Amino acid sequence: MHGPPPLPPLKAKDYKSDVKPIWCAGCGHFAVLSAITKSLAHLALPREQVALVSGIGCSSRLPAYTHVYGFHGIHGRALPIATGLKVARPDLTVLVTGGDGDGFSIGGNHFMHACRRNLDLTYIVMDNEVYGMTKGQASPTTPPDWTESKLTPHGTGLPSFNPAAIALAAGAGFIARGFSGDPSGLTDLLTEAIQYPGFAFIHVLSPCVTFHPEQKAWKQTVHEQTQTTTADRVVAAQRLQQDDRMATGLIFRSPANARTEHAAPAHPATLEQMAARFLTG
Amino acid sequence: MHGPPPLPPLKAKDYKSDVKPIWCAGCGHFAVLSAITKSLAHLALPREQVALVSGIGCSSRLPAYTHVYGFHGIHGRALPIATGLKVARPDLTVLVTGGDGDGFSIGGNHFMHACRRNLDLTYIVMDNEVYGMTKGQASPTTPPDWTESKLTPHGTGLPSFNPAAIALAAGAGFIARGFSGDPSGLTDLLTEAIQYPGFAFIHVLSPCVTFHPEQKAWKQTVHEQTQTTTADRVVAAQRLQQDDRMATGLIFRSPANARTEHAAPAHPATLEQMAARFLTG
Amino acid sequence: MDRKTDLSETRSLSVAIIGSGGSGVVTTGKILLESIARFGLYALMTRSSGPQIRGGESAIMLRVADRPVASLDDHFDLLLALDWLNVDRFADELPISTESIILRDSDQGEVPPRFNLSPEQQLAAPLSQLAAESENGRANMVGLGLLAQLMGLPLETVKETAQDILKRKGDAVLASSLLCIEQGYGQAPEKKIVTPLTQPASPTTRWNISGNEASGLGAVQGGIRFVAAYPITPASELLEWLAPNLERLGGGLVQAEDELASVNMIIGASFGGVPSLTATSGPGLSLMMEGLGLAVASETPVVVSNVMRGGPSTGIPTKSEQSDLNLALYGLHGDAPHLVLSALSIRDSVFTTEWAVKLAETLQTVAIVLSDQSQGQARAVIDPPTSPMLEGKRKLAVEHADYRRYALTEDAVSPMAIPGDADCMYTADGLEHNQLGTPSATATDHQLQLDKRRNKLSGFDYGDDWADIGGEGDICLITWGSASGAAREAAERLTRAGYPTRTVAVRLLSPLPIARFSAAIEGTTHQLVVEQNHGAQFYDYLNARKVLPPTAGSLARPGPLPLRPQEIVNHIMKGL
Amino acid sequence: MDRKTDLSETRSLSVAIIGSGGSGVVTTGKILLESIARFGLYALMTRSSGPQIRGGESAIMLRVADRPVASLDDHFDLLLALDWLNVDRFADELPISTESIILRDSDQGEVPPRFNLSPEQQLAAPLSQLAAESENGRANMVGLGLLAQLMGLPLETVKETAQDILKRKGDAVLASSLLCIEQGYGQAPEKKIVTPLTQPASPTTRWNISGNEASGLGAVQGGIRFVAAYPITPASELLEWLAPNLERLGGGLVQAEDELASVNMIIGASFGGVPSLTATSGPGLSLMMEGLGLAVASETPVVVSNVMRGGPSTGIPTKSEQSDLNLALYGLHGDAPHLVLSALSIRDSVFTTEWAVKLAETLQTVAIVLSDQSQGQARAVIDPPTSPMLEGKRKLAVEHADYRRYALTEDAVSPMAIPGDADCMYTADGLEHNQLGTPSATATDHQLQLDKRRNKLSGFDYGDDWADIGGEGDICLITWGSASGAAREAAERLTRAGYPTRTVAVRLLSPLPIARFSAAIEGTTHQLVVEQNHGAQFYDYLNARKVLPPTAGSLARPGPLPLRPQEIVNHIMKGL
Ligand SMILES: Cc1ncc(C[n+]2csc(CCOP(=O)(O)OP(=O)(O)O)c2C)c(N)n1
Ligand SMILES: Cc1ncc(C[n+]2csc(CCOP(=O)(O)OP(=O)(O)O)c2C)c(N)n1
Ligand code: SF4
Ligand code: SF4
Ligand SMILES: [Mg+2]
Ligand SMILES: [Mg+2]
Repeated sequence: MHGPPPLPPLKAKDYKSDVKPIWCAGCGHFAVLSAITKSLAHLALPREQVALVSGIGCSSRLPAYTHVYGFHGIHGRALPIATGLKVARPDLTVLVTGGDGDGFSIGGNHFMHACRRNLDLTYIVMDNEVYGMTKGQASPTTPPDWTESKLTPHGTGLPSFNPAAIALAAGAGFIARGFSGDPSGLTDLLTEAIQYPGFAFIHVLSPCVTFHPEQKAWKQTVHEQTQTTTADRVVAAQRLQQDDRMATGLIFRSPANARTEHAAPAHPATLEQMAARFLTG
Repeated sequence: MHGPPPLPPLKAKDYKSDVKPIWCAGCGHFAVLSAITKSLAHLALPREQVALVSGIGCSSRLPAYTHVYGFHGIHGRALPIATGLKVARPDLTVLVTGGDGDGFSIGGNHFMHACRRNLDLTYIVMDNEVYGMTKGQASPTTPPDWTESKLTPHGTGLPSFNPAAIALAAGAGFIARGFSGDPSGLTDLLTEAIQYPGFAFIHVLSPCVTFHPEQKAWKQTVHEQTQTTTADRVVAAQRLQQDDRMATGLIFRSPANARTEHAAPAHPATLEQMAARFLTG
Repeated sequence: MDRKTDLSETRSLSVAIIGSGGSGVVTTGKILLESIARFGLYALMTRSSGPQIRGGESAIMLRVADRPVASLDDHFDLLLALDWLNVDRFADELPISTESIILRDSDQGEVPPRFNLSPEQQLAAPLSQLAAESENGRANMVGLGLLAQLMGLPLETVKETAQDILKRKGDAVLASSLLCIEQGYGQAPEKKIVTPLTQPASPTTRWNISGNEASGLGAVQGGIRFVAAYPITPASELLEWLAPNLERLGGGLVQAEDELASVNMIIGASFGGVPSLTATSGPGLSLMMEGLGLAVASETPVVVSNVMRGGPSTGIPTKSEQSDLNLALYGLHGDAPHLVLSALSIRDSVFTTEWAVKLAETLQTVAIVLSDQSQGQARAVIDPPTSPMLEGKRKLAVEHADYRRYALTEDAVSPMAIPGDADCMYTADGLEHNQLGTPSATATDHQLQLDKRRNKLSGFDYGDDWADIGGEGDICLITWGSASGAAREAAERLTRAGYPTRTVAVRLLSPLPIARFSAAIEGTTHQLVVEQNHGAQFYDYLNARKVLPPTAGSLARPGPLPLRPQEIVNHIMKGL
Repeated sequence: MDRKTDLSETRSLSVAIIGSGGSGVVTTGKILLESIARFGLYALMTRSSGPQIRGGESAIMLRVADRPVASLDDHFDLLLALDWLNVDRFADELPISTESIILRDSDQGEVPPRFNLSPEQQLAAPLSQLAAESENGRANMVGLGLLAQLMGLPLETVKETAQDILKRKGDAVLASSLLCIEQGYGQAPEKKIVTPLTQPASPTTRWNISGNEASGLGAVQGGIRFVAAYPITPASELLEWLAPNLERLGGGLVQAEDELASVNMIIGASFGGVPSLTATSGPGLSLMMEGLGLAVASETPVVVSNVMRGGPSTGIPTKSEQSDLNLALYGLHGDAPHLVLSALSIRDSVFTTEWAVKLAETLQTVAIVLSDQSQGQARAVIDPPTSPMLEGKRKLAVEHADYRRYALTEDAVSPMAIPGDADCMYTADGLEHNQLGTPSATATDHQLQLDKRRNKLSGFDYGDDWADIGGEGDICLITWGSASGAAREAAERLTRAGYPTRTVAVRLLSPLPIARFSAAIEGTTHQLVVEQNHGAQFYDYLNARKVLPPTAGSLARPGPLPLRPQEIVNHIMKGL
């Protein structure tokens, strides 16, 4: 039998849309966009089988710049949207993107519960330690002594939120850290995360050159993690308490499998049978 | 000089109101109410200087049963109410009570951020691993294989939420576990928590005899922790990953001090001075 | 005016049973209701309980008739008190007339003076004593037998029903229960104290269903296969019905961490092509409004079943009120047109919920269905419900070249692509966008998309299902939701008393079909808007829509007590 | 009708400046605005920018007059283009007439054809070339000098202003800026292209303030000492002003994790006795509704300043619209009466916010103040604002025996105890309660407390501040919020054209003082409700309140473009 000739494999650019990003020149989010499209191309995922869900923020604009299905939702609710989508459509590869404000401040509860729910989602947070979109306020990951925002003129005075430690405590099975300044490392992490059969969290250091110009120095300070990936929650918990939050790599990977929200029904019924149960007598 | 004769010291019952609890006979929350009033009496706190804030749930009904200031708020928002109150009125002793649903499900984000914000609050969660008030649905702490709720007829299938581990990862400085079946131990923990100058989280195992009658057996399974309190986050993180969630005692206590939201202004100004800044020229 | 003389409508019998927690009030009611159904009559049964979670007192109120019952009556004919614990809490809900009879257990003390009954209205029976005669015997079963006898239900029917309902309790319990029923049945007083029920000549098929179950059935019949929700009174039973039934249909329910999550989960699932719903009550609906705005703006169909309770804030969670109307109509920021429907009865909860799902899918928008505690948690014996004619499927993307998700079309509904379709990738967005879905802040795109989102709803032909209209006359009762039952009965009473009255019970609240509404009230000279809330929310809404004559009146009364027909009749008569 | 002939009102001059990111548009505008203020005139300056966070293009629009300016004009007289990057994005916002003049940098290409200008309307000046002559010289400063010259502003005033504003940039930058200004100033074209501004005889005290700053000042003047909030465009500057200023007053601001937290934090602080406020925009307000219901039910005073943007959903965050009115009025579940106010101008933001705080405190309820992007993020040179007369303090508990937090009193406001008061311990509750605050589900308590919460608002005498009413005539423009400026100007034009027109700009939207409203529109024969949204939300609301004659018309137009006076004039003229 002769079918149509096989299509040429998709390249990374085939996963990009022609919408021009609103991002500032030099923004870390550009490299994350590239890494995502590279990873999708590498995995040769059919574009129509991929969905990218996001919240609101500079980082959350990402879906519109891709050529897969996308949902640019509301601030902080990307994970619930993705959860509903994945439960309803387990056949899709669902990626979730957003920022540190979106994911750890307003969206913090969903972050914890998504880790716990362990659906097969890949959650990519572009952490720039600031609310970029709203012009530079402190986020949960902002260092305590950052005084550039008029809302917190003396700094927040609060220890930075530790996303990886929270993810672990909440039960995530795949926890990694990437850096937009290392796009090929990030692409590899993403590829592994997408393949991981469960909730995969990737904390991506992605500088905001506009409100945190000093983050350009991350090029120097970010480094690969010295320890190898652990599968032991106790070890991971201990390490994450000592973590400098600048070490990239796959921190924790549990062999646990993803939960499937609903399998084939054990007791299928038709609508008529359902209605008949209300008959009297 | 002769003042009025000193008032007799307040007893625990003086901190109780005469509103009759709606709780089921045998509910664990009764003992928590007693422990709180005992602890307040022990600390001889003036009643009018104490405020008890709660959300919604059986456990959250507690404030009305006390004779201090109280705020029975809305589901999941006790901590924000308490946060506003404490920042505005640092002179008050502010206690927050609620359930596992209120605190870890709908209120989970505030829980994390309150731990991080480290105001001088005492947060008492009465964990019965169920939504009592709404007649028995699974909460985040419900065991994965509990099939009594029609909403999750096969059990949630999810690992139980580990509140103490989350509190630690989120930055809490005081983490303890109490048991309503051990009211005197609980009273001691509460007393120490109230005195702790920062955010103190007490996870109280408090059986729901109606929807979890098997929790009556906690009398047998709950035990004192075998290790002594640690002040080391790394040690605590490790222990909490191995924790059986039945061990009572003060798990972690950091020497860190509470944050004061705002001290005396460095540059005081009057309203007139403020207005004058808008003058042109 | 006394209805018994002027408006007599005596073909119904109202019975209440009260008792403390554990006295078995609810089981008794359940058996009684099903017995009545098997006997061939219709009935409505509501339930009330105290603030305790368990072990508190409770009451059931039941009204039987030879035609569908949509509202409680003004008074009880018969009240069975298993005991008097905290009866004060219920007294308001148990209106007693000079013809009411109270039956009490002789071991449980006198009828409290607050009922103010004449001696002839009081009857004592040795319920506990008789129960004690059989092992495991229970006074409620003796009471059930006695009630059944008084009401004229055949002993066999009650026993068979009890057998079916109690069989899972084991043989011993069952046997002693049947014995107790028999004993109670034998306790008939000398003279008939109420007119016994008569069996209809040819009993037809009946359903025994609660309003929440009916909403659940309507949802799955409409095509709902995914539900995400967070428990809340009085909507939880709707979810409890849906969870196993969705599973049987190959769908599923996720218990979310909160309502912010649940509403966004259903948006995600619907984006994935699966019709989706959530159920909640006031506090939860408040939390969902931002998400619903996203569904409106991104044109993702979703349905919310909101089972109302007393408000504001936590309010009175276990009691009914129709006070979330404002929120449902207006509670989204920006200009966000969407559908709001109201279920007009327990039976109508099937139809309306099914219709809401189909409309939401057809119009790619949000539909909020308002029900309330008084019908959600009540049960009724009804005729089998009907279904709307609308096919109610989404318009899917078909022409693929140059796919525009938010294309301007004649009916303003744009073909929707579902992930998996290789030619139509797009990004759904809550930012204002152009036809492609790309964010746009231009005045033109904003105006076009605002127009589109409005026009697809306002231009649709909803047909005649927008309201249930009955009766002819000068007087017109305009109502919605659960208030419709009492209004319809009031209209009948008025009509019988020589004041012909029409009822317009509005199912489609928004967008209100203006021309049809005007036609429906045309020719009436006195209009009264009837609703159960404090702020006259529906009345204000109708005025906002400019469909009421300036003389139209408002009868708005908050919960927790149900609206009763005579209250409406009296209000009308006062105004005449 | 051409306003220049029929309705001429030419005492104002409208100037726009556009350019790409980094071209210095905003700084230029800032110096120009303050120069005008020092010259003794009034002005309004709005700002627009593209979707980019930084580096995108931006525009400022400025209108100068010898009396307060509350609205942009219909066209620009003078437009200075530093370059043409993405000018299409702004073109809609830059209406050009046959009399408009465009000034361009000769190095930056021709005026794009879409402006469709005659050659005489175009002027080129060598801005970049002149700038290049001095080290660090910048074209925008040359442009500023040129503009100042054309507008008739004294060089010295502009230079002094520039000095004050640029001094923190260092001496070098400052010196070259001043040089550039001078060079631009010397580039006067042969003939006068606009009528130069004239300096008033005796310039009086003026303020230069943005709407968001004005709201902040009003808040602290009203007594606000605690704020919790979550950043959101276009409300963030309000918070940024409040944070340091609250601190100076001994209060504080907490940046919350989300809006659910922020609204509940202010409830807690207010319960503690400290007047509290949050600020947000549509999406945030949606999330706050459940918390606001708690404040209503527990009678805890709080204020929300909602700075509206384009909706629905995320909508158009950087552009203005008046479309959150429905949500503000109706967005709470249950019957939850509360206050809704609108700030009628930048200047009025001080008064209205202060009044809102005082009313919320006096009435122990929620006050939502609606402002919007067009006034929040705009700046104006204004007369010093005024303050409401109301003292605006909470009624505190004084008689201590048998304290009842929710006591029924004559004015329905109950004395509130503040923690620390040893005789008045109580528990605030969002559950329905009796006078003591103990949860109660009885019909009586519910009715009494619902009545109380309504009556305390409806029975209060709000005095004459409920609206700004101006003019006499047959025609009446009824409006609210930022639309008031354009409406007032339209009324003046109509009046001058021989169609005397009144304006009623409503400050207190809810509860609407019905009798006063009726008196305000009495005697007018044509009413038009003017607002900037798609759904005619205010018009519907007034109809719901039954205060409009059936013939009243609606002019409702969504954002993002500002309402302009002539649009309103034309609408009226068409209908006459
Ligand atoms: C409910 C709601 N609150 C606030 C906002 C305003 N807002 C938009 S994006 C954002 C923060 C974005 O920060 P982050 O998620 O870190 O993304 P970044 O821009 O830094 O990439 C905020 C607060 C909003 N859109 N919705
Ligand atoms: C916004 C909102 N959603 C849901 C509810 C319903 N509700 C009331 S209490 C409760 C759970 C209570 O569980 P928990 O906090 O564990 O307290 P418990 O009753 O077990 O002591 C829920 C879901 C509500 N009141 N408000
Ligand atoms: S503001 Fe920061 S995060 Fe946003 S686009 Fe610019 S550099 Fe990136
Ligand atoms: S339902 Fe459970 S938690 Fe609630 S009062 Fe009863 S025993 Fe306690
Ligand atoms: Mg960020
Ligand atoms: Mg619980």
